[in-house]
Amino acid sequence: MILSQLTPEIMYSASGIALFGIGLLGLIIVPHIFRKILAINVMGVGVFMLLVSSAKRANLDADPVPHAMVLTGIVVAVAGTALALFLVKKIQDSESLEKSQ
Amino acid sequence: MIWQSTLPLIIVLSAMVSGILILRVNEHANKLRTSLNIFGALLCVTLVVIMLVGVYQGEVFETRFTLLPNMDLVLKADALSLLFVSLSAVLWFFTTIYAIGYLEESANRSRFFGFFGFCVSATMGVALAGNLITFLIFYELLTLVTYPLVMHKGNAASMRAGRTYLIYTMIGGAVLLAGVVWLKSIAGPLDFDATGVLEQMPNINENNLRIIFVLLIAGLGVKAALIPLHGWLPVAMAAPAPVSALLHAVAVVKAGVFGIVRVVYDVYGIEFSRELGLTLGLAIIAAATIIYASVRAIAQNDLKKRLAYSTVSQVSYIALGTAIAGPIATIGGIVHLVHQGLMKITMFFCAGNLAETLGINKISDLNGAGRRMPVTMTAFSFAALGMIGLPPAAGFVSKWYLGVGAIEVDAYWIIAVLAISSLLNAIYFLPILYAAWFLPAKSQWPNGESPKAKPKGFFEAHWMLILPPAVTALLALLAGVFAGSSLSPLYWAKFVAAREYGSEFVLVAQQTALLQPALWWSVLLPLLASAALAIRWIRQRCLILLPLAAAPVLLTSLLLEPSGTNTLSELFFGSIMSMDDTNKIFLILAALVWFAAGLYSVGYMKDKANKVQYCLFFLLAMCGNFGLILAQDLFGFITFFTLMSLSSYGLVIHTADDAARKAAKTYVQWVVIGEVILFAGLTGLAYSSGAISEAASSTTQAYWVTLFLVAGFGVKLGLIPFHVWLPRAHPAAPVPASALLSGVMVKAGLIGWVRFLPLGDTAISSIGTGLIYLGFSGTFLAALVGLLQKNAKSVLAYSTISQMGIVIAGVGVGLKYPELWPAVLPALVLFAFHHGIVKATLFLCVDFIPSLAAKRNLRILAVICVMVPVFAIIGLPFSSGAIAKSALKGSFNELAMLPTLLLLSTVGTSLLMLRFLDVLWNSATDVQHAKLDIWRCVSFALLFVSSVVFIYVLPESRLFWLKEFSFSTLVLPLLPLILAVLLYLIIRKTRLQHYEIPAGDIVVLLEDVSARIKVATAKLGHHKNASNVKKYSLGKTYVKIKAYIISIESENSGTHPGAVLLGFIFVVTVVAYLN
Amino acid sequence: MFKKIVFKEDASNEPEKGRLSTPMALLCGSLVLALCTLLVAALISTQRHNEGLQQAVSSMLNKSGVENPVTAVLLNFRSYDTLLEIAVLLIVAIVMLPQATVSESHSLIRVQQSANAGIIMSSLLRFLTPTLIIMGGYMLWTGAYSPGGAFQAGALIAGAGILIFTNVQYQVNMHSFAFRVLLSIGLCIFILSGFAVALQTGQFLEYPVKYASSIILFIETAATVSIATTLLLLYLAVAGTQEDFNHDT
Amino acid sequence: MDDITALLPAFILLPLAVSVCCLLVNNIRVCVAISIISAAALLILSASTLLAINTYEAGILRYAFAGWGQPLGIELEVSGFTALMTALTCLLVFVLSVYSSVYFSSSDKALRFWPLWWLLIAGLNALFLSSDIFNIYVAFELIGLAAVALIAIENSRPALIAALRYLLVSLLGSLCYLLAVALLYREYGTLDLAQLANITSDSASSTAALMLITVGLCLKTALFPLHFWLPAAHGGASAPVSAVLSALVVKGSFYLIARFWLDTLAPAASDAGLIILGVFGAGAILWGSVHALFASRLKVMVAYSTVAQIGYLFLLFPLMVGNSQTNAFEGAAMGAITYLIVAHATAKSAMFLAAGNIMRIAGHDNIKQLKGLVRHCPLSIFTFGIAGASLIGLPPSAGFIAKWLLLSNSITTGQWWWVIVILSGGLLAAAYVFKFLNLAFTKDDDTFNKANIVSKISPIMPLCALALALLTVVLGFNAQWLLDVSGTLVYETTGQGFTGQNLAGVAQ
Repeated sequence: MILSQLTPEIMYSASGIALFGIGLLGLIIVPHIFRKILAINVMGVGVFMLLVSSAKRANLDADPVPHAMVLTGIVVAVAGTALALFLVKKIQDSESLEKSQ
Repeated sequence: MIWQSTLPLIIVLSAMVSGILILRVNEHANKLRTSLNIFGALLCVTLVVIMLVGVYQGEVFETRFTLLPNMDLVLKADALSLLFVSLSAVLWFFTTIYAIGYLEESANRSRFFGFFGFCVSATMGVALAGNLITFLIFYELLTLVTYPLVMHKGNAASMRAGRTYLIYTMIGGAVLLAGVVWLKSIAGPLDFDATGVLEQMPNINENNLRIIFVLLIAGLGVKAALIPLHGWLPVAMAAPAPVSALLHAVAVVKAGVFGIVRVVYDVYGIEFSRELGLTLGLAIIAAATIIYASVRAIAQNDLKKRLAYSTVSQVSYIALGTAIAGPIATIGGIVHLVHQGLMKITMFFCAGNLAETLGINKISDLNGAGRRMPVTMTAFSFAALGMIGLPPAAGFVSKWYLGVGAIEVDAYWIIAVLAISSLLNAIYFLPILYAAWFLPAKSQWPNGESPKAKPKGFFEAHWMLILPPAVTALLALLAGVFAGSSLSPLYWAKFVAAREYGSEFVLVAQQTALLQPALWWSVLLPLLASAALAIRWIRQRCLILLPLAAAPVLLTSLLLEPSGTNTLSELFFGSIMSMDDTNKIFLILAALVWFAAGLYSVGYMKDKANKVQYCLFFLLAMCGNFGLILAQDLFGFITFFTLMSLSSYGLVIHTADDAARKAAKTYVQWVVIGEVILFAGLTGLAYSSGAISEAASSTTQAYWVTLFLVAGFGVKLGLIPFHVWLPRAHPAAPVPASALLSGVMVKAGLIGWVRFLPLGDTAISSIGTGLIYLGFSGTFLAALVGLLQKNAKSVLAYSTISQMGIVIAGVGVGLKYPELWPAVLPALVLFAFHHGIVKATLFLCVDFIPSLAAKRNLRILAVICVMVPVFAIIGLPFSSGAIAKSALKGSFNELAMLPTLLLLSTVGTSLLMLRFLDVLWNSATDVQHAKLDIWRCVSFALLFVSSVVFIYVLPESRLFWLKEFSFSTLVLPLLPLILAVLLYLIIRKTRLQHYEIPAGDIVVLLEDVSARIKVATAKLGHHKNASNVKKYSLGKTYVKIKAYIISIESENSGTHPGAVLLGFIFVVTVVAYLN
Repeated sequence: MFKKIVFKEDASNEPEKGRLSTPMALLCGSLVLALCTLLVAALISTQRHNEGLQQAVSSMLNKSGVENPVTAVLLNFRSYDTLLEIAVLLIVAIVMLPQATVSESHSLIRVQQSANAGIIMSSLLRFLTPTLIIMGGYMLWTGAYSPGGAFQAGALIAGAGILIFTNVQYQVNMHSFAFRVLLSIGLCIFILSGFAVALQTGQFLEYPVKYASSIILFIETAATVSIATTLLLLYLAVAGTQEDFNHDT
Repeated sequence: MDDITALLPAFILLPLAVSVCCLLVNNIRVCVAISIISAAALLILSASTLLAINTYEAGILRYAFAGWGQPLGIELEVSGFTALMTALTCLLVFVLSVYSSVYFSSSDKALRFWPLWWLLIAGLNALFLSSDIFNIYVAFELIGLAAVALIAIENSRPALIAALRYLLVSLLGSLCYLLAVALLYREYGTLDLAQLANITSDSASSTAALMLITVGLCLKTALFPLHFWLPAAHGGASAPVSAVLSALVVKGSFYLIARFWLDTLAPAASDAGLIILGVFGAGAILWGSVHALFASRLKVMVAYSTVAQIGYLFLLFPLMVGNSQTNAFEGAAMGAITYLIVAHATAKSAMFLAAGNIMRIAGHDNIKQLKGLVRHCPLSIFTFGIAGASLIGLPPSAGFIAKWLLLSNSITTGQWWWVIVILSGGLLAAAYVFKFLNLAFTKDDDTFNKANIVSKISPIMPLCALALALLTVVLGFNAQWLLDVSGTLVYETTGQGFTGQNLAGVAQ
């Protein structure tokens, strides 16, 4: 009965959620900053996957709105990632600057 | 009208705006700031006056705007708020002036005055708040704006003070907030209404209301400093003096207690509160606070701290008045709001002056400050006496109404509380006054200034520091003296109470006044004369004032027909003076003796020190004496009575040697005890006579009231065992003063009895019997003790006790057999008259006879001069004594034992007189005496002649003239004398005459006991560092009190509180018994 | 969770630093697992009663000016989202702009003749750059009909830019006014066009159907430029090869 | 009246345009001039919107971007509440812009500040006005990144780390939210808030979405125990940034939590959940206040105070249990919270500005080293005091009214235990506010004297702070008006529906 509900859509969605979970776990337990940033991206990918998978409905064309959302989301995620990386770089710079002094 | 809806707001804003402006003034722009300050304060006062006038004309002032749905900000002028607003405005004005002077040259003045303005603004808001929410808003605002003032100095102590203050007030505020919100959610907008708003509400759970009440009172109790929430107040003393003054007198403390008043009356409604059983709890807390704080105050050596605890105690009077839940007590509580403000602000001003000018912070440094800063200390003294509750100062008015109010609702225990608290007040204030006025200054003031140095300016300090306390002290006095006036706080308080209970209580008895200005003048003259002492020119000739002030009264008393009354409704509670047959005789006696003593003083005091001080007290006592004879109303009587008693303190202590100090201490202790007992008695009397201010010896007098009256006046009259002060005090005074004390002042007790006991109406057999026993025991015991005295004046003092014993017994008869009273009264009056003149003459003899005898050719004259009054006292035929005694005997005739006892007492009297002559003779031959002068001679002659002749002038005596000359009338009276001579000769042969009982008999015993206690305590080792102990525990406080008392005693080798304690215990037991 | 963040890259030297203890990690793991399970369960149990917006989009597609429904959503139906998205990018760009120096030259690109580029790099550059730019242009244009659009185009062109400017021969002058114009032109044009069409149609960003396709293309072009510039800036700022950048920070 | 509706996009577009202009001109004075003029314009616009909003029948204005309307397009929606929030934003922006014009005038940071500042404002307005859940996500990112960027311009290492941490939290929160958006869209096929509100059910998916939204947004709002990032971030930023972060940014996410719980996803919300939120709120009040009390730096103290104040906001939820109003943003509790938001926003920004002034003068904000400060910057201390009074809830201030309403609600709904929390929170607030004031007033053994003054400040700075502080006082007198315009006002009937008996019942 459960199997009967495991439509491809659900499978994709569940995978998205799994990715989200993995990212979340990584964000929590991994101390290294780059991995944290990566983990956030993994979470993002998970969400995007859920969105995309939900775009497809039975006997209809794909819904373009989730796709558009994903595209917007990606740009925003890029911006966030870039900002995070930039901050890390500045922090490291200031650290090395302190050490050199 | 736009005014009516904005004026309250404008009043609140006026203070705030001036605060804001001042905050922005440059620190160095002194003139600008000062003018802004004064302008702001004046503006505020003006606006308040406008509002007052408006309210008188029946206009309603209310500012209202909506804050939230169902929640308005209301500022409204009702009777209660006007009272508080006026107080705040006026006191702000004076405090501003004071603060300008006080903070000269100090830092951050702009900030200080800015917040000062805010503080007043918040207080105005509290006062004008028209509902509980508005009240809460301004109440919390007040916390906030006083905080920078409390820690203005910025040192560690003020930081601590600020913190403590905040902790208390913030928590209190939170609790209050909870209560208000809860109540609001139950009962809606909570607009103040004269009869409460909750009673009409349906469906309200009473238990919830009780809980809310507790929350509200707990919140308000923090600022009102009810125990156990009072902890911040003493600590907050770290603030500058003007701030303390404002905190204590007007702003913070008052806001709290004002809130309690509002909650109880205007929110819950007094009837409803009582139904809920809330008032009793409040009353108990208030009473506990009153007592506890007073006890703590005793232990403080820091002047401001002592005042702080006094505030804690005094403010609870207001809460108590509220909680007693009767109309009269309400008046008392509300009026105390104003009175306490006036008095306490004065005291803080004065404390500030002392600290600022001389660096005095400790009470132990206060010695002699009175001479250096007379205006300040006078103001302080007035305020302190008022606080103790001595009439006619404002504090008495409050206590009076509280006491009567308590009786009204049968809460007798409150009388005990009031009495105990008054005693404690006396214990902690009187030593301050004593030290300041009567102790010599130490080698230098705490700030290093020498006591010899003159003040720099014209005044003892900056005029801005002197003026405010002087004015506020004066206001406090006037508030009491003119309590009946329509401008007085009392009038307003009645107005408020009428609002709460209905109008029947406001009515001031309007008597038709038949003017007898001479009566007023007789009282006013001595008073004016004492005021004239302020003029230097008169000061140099002060002694002559004494007879001059008494002479017109003598004329009046002789010439005026005993008729007519004088009513002055503004004075006191509507004062009445009148002269009738009885008090005419007393007035003649008093006027005569005062006149003679005044004359005598001119000669006697000529070369002595402190003439001005002597004159001042002499004149004040004279005023009191005349006043009490003439006054027909309770308040007037007790006022003059107190005035006389206290001024006599100055006479007793006048020589300021050890004996005099010791005597004066005993004297003042007993005066205070007497006053306290009287207070209790008179309040009861006032209540039972149905009118608060009128004197009427009511037929329905309660038993305990009679008992208290008997005891209270008995103190003055030397009723044993209350007589102990008498043999100490009378001899200690200068001779003319002794004559007065023994001659006329003791009679005040008799006058009191005659006026206030239900004599002739009801038989109170037990008390009557008791009095007869006590009277005659006094007569004989005093004779015995007197026999063992070595000082002529002491012998005379004991003789006075002995003679007064007869009077006491006479009154006892009157009490026991009302039907005899019409006969007894004239006899007693005659006896008193005779004794007054003759005893005064005898006291003058003590000084006069030795001087006279110094000249050989006048020795015979001297012997005659002394023998005639002696015979008169013994009652030999033709003398005034014979007439008086026969009158008494006649009136006692129907009673088996009494005439016999009377006869026996003659033996005692004779023995005493023999002893007197003996002692006098020795001293006359021993000592060199001053030369005679014309004044003394005239004075003595006057009295001498009067003592022989005057009694024949009185129409009352005509009945008892010796009409038939027979053996029984001429020789029999000599028998006791002969018996006495024989006895005396025997005594002289025995060793008995080497014994001596120190004057004051029982008191000496008590002193001994307490000395032992002292030793025991000392052994315990507690008292050594007692003054350093700062922990607050009751046990330690007791030790501190003990140690403090001991320290005072060791300094002055003075009297002992044992007597006070005894009185204390006595009052407590009596009250407990009555309940 | 973020109390201990390791910033150093050589974290392997101190493996324990900042790492959660094993039990805690296990706890977190099980919690996350539980969360995921719940979410999946919720997904399964939920009935989808709706058809989404697919119908709405396709019915309005002819009025949108483009044929690709995704582009229609991005630049017409939900163009406001995209506007904000470009604003988000601008934030990052502003953060990464180097601080202004005193000598601000006006030229956008500096060419350093003396620098010798590697042979592979320079030849790669010659081939790849034009290709990338053309592909970018195509992406931009084709977005109207099939998958593609401003972001994809911008990414490609940014790649070209990276190729150019990692080579030391060319340096982009980030202080120049032109560079800031490039960064912000997307947002500028977006707002201005939105405002301009509002004058015509009354609603902000409501294109007249007739001109919709060209306006979208116009906006997309501007957006492409900004996205490309921003991505380039991101790369340069984070990778930090540009000399002056390092000096400034 | 339609002209107002037509002008609604200006709330977002004008800030964006100003931001671009500031970026392009690259000149501080021009930036300042443009900014202040635009801020004034926004203020006027928001005020007129606020005043106009109640003249509309439904009390709601909607504006469809690109003319499509929901569900296809994105709409702006203005209700009384959001109009008030926008007006509050614009007001604070105006004052803070004036302040910043002086604060940053001497620094290169200014060139970076102004464009970011306006982007942040655009994000805030977009958030408050948006009616589309995905658009809200983008607005969140706009706010989050701009806020991080603004913190990062401080350029010190602690500020950078705080910014990074804030960024991670913000991204995490956003992703949780986005996941919830995905779930909601998947289930209901629409993104419009108003439309969603009509069709949501209590399905498992909706509950999961609500849970995710709550966690994600509580992270952003910094509800205890998810507040760990806030003190460093708010304490490390420059004064105007701290002010806007504490005053507005956290309120944005709170607004959405409230919106989802009480309106959009109300069918999925359970009473237990509402109460749990309240419990966390209570935890925040106590925890935040205690930490503020022990903070050693002034700005950190103020930041912790924000944590506590956020806790008060969450008391809304238990008080709304059993709320019978049809509109979620009506009711006495909502009125209280509205007031609290406004009160806290003005007071807290005043406080941060005052702290900024102090930092400028002293060069640091180590509380222990500031003894005796009051002589050197009395106005700032005064401001701090007034703002502190509002935070404590002393009258007459907006804080008092807010607290009054909260207490009153707690009692009328029979939840008296919140009374204890609220009052102890107020007392703790008093403790930390006066702890600082006490030190500032200390005269003996002062650790701060003339020699310690680092720089003088322009008089405009303390005046701005004072203006905000006075605003809290003024707002304390206009409560009814504010509640009227925010549309949360419901006239309660006194004494009915609640009697002592049912309170006693609750107590048992």
